[in-house]
Amino acid sequence: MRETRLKILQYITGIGLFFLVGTHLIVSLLSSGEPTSWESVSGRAASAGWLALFIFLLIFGLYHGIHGLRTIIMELSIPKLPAKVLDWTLLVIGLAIFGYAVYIPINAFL
Amino acid sequence: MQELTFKVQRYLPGKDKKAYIQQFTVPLRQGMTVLDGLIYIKENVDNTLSFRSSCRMGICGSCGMFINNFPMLACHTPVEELGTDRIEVRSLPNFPVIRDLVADLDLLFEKHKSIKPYIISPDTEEAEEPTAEFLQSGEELEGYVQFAYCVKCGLCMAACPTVATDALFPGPQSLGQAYRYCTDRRDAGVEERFHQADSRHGVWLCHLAGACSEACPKGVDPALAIQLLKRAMVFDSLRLKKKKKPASIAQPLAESKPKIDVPEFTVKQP
Amino acid sequence: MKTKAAGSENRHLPNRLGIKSWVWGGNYTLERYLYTLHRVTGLGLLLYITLHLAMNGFRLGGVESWIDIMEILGMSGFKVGEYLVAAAFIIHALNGGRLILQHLGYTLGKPKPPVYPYVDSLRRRRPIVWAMLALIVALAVYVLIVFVT
Amino acid sequence: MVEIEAAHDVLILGSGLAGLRAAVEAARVSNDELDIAIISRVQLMRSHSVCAEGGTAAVMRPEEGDSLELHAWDTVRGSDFLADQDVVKLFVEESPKELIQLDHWGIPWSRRPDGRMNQRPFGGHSFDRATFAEDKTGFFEMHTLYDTLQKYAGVTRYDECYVTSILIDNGVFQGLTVWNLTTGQFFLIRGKALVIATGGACRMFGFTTYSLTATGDGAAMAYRAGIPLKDMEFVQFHPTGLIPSGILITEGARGEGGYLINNKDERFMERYAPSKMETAPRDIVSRSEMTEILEGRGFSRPDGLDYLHLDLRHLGAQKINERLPLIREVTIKFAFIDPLEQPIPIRPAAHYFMGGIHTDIEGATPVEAIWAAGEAACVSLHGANRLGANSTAECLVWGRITGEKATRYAMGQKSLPDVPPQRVQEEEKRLFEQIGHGNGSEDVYVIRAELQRMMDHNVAVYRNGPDMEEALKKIRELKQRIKHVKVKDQSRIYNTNLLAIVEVINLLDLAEVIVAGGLARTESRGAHSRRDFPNRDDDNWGKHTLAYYTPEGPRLDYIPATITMWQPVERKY
Ligand SMILES: Cc1cc2nc3c(=O)[nH]c(=O)nc-3n(C[C@H](O)[C@H](O)[C@H](O)COP(=O)(O)OP(=O)(O)OC[C@H]3O[C@@H](n4cnc5c(N)ncnc54)[C@H](O)[C@@H]3O)c2cc1C
Ligand code: HEM
Ligand code: SF4
Ligand code: F3S
Ligand code: FES
Repeated sequence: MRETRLKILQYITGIGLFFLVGTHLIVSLLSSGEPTSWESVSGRAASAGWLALFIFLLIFGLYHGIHGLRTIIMELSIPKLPAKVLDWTLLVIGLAIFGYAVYIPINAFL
Repeated sequence: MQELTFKVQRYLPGKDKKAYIQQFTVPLRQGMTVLDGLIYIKENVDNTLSFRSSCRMGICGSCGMFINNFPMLACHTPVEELGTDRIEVRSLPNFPVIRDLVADLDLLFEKHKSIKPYIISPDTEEAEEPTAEFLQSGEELEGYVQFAYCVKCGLCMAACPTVATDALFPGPQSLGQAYRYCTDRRDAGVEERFHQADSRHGVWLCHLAGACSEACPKGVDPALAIQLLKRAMVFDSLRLKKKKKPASIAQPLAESKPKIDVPEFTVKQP
Repeated sequence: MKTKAAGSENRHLPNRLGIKSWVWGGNYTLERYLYTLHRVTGLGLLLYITLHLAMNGFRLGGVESWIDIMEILGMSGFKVGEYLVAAAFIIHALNGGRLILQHLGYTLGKPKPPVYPYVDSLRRRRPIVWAMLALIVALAVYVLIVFVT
Repeated sequence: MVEIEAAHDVLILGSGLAGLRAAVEAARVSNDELDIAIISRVQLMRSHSVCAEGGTAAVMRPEEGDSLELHAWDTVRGSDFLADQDVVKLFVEESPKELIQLDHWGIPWSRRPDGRMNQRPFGGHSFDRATFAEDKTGFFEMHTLYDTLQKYAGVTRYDECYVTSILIDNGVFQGLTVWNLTTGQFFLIRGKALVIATGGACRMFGFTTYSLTATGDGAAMAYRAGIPLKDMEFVQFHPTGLIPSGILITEGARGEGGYLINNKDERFMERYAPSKMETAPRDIVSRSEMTEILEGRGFSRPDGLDYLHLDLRHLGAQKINERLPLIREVTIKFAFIDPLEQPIPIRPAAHYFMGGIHTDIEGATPVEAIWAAGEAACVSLHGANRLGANSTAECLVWGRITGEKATRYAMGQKSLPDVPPQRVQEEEKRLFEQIGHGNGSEDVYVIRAELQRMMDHNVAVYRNGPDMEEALKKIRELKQRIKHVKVKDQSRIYNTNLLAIVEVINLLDLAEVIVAGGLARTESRGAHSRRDFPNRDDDNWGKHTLAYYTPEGPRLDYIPATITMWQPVERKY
């Protein structure tokens, strides 16, 4: 029941995103000072709690969004073989974005 | 409203590159259906118009068409119901056009077959040589009978936006039937059908557009069946599912009433 | 069971509606259009997240480039964009919640033998959708007020 | 045109209840080893049988008073003692098995509170034995069989392939010539054995309960190929055809307790069948209705479709919605009447052919390797009048028997028959050149309308010598005129214009047999009710009519009815 499990994850990540995005916004907007100033941005990046939240958000958002995108593309009558290629491509893209996105705060951390 | 304007899609393979619309005038008769209008055109105005029809009572599923931009059965649609005297009739979307209003539904039949729409019996001996009827409660019957109303007309397939883009999506008709057989306690083929519906182009490509149920002329509500199928599959995948109890065979009744009299044989029996 | 031996492909006119049916495929009511709305907002959010992350990348260039990009993003055009993202999120989140429930068969009621004239379960439970839409509009207006002030 | 030819071991012609049942049985018996084909002029599941509403008769409750003998007696008495009684015996024994079989294949039978299959009263049955699935029994049976057929890999389907002739050589079946409507191809299908299950021909009448596609092609083709037709003069008129379309209001509506009412607000059946009232056999109820109408107690309509009322209001909303949902749907849709609030306008409508292709008790025709089943066939189960709910049961029973027999026969045949190509070319020429290029002045739709009007008038519930003479003359005139018909549509793809002509040719042939048989039969029996010969005449007419094709018209012959249980007695209800 592979597709079913993937879809369950889509649901779970959807619900998760609801809370994560909420927390993300609250944390960002309510932190002291101008939320997008360099100080607050790099300050947040240095906190482990924020980083954890960020990584979760990233995983959930990317999985949810990319699985959604996969569904939509699949619906253009994609036959089995190209569909496999599509799966792998999206997986690689997802991982790449994830790697890049995590690298930023960690880089700043270092 | 004395006369109706029929705008009818025409297409003759080999001759026409594209379908076009032809206009006809049809006298209004009280109580007439769209099918009556088409028959009038065929018999009195243009003998070459082609469309399917058989039962003319909304039960055979032949006459699915796109009438004023909605999939409907032509025989099941009194023109009064449309509330206008301009009636545009086109072939069902999402199915290739064979000619004029005749759509090629092979796709529907293939997909229906692919989900194993038959009782897969748990007990082969009883299946081969049935001994007695099964017992079935009213509640069990209600659980699936609505979905067994399906006349396989394909209107839901014409309505569904996923079918509109995905040639490989089984579509509301067959997924609804998959659920219909899965909930029947006489059946033991749940696993096989779940497996079938779990593919990339399977049940999860239904996003509850609901157009299938809206279009269905027989009250089947395939959207409901599909969502219930999803639920069953999610529960199954999370191992939360209740085991389906197989149906039980009826035991002979106790003699409760005397036999009704039959006249004696008047021919000598060998 | 095999389909008829005599092949008939190719000569027929294909009639698949395709993506344009997301916008209009016939005279249907609500849910079919929410289907489109949900995907468009979902794709929009995905695009936003990607851009958001790309923008974050400017931090690698140090304080100057970050301030530069923030200045550009502070312009009113981007403000409108940001509001659209927020609205899309509200729509997608609330509708998504409804979809999760209904995809799993909840709130749809039980199957029952149809009585003419037929009403399907979605239509029977349409008030849920209206309530959801009202909530979406209320939230969107509220956020708009927050954005403006 | 692409030349294609196909060959299969067993050919099933027709996909109604009989055809589908035969196909499933053939697939089952052959264990997917034989190559089976099912050919239908409509998409398989669209066959007319989906319209069957009320129920299927079988003895399911011997513990509650029913018995095989009682079902047999009801059937024999209903047939006005023309049924072959050995056939009746086989029928009552087999039909319960078929219903249980369908239950195992997943049909949604309506149930009693104890979970068993429910049964309702039906005309002419002395026990409530019409087993039903709401009021869409035929529909559910068809789709159950169609669905079941999907599991067999050895079956090839030919949807929308119109068979134009049955090829027989030296008394042995050879093949069918087929016009594939969706591709336009014309080709030959050879086969070792054939089951004809092409249904009835009620479309020769104007006011009928039948589907537009019920044009009796199989019987007409068999007749022209030399197989005799039996008892064709017996045409059943159903008491409750909806005004004005003729759509059926099931006998179940009366079985559930509906009243027939005339314009004096009387339940007039009191006068004609006091013990059975509305659930008397169909021939009797239809005659009673016509008498009421003719004596001025009907409601009149400007178009001549005078009618009576079927009143269901007292049954209440719950019973109607639960037991008769389709009836409610069709009356609202097609007559703008809600039976919960108003009585339904009805009158007798042409409904069923008791006659058909002559077969023996096993469904075998006189030609080797051809069987026939269902309404197209006449095994002599229904005699002069069929009981409601016996027909779907017949389709199932003889569908199974013929499916099995044909398959076993095919298993014993080593090679397929050879068919000389010119026979196919000749048929193709007849269809597309002789008929298809017709350029005269006649209009097929006018001819059909004339035939229907005349049949409605002259060969209806009550018949009369002079009327039938006139009918015969008219039919022969129409047979000439159809040779000069103009064909506008010249395509081979889905040409329903040409199709209509072929259908009318078939209908005319059958109409001729009906009228000729009816004229010869100088008595009143069952559905054949003559004003000029009002009594049954067992001494001279306790026999079946056989009609053989000759170019000049049918040659009639007779065989005795088989009486193995009850000698004919007076028929009273
Ligand atoms: C409205 C209505 C209600 C009825 N209700 C009941 C009921 O409640 N109980 C009951 O017992 N009986 C009932 N009957 C009678 C019963 O339904 C029919 O007698 C029975 O369905 C006939 O089935 P069949 O399989 O013989 O033929 P059909 O179902 O008529 O099938 C004929 C098949 O032959 C095919 N065919 C015909 N000609 C050709 C050709 N030239 N080439 C290829 N294929 C061809 C057709 O496509 C079709 O598939 C009812 C009948 C009507 C009209
Ligand atoms: C707030 C919480 C969210 C919830 C509750 C949610 C819920 C859902 C659900 C249930 C689906 C499946 C819809 C279906 O199959 O019909 C879905 C699809 C989708 N979501 Fe979300 N989602 C949320 C946030 C997001 C975010 C932040 C993104 C952006 C990355 C996103 C992108 C998508 C996409 C692209 C789809 C596919 C759309 C489709 O298949 O039509 N979602 N969402
Ligand atoms: S579900 Fe409804 S619309 Fe779809 S094929 Fe069946 S009857 Fe037609
Ligand atoms: S319209 Fe299509 S998307 Fe689902 S609810 Fe019906 S199948
Ligand atoms: S003709 Fe049968 S459904 Fe319309």
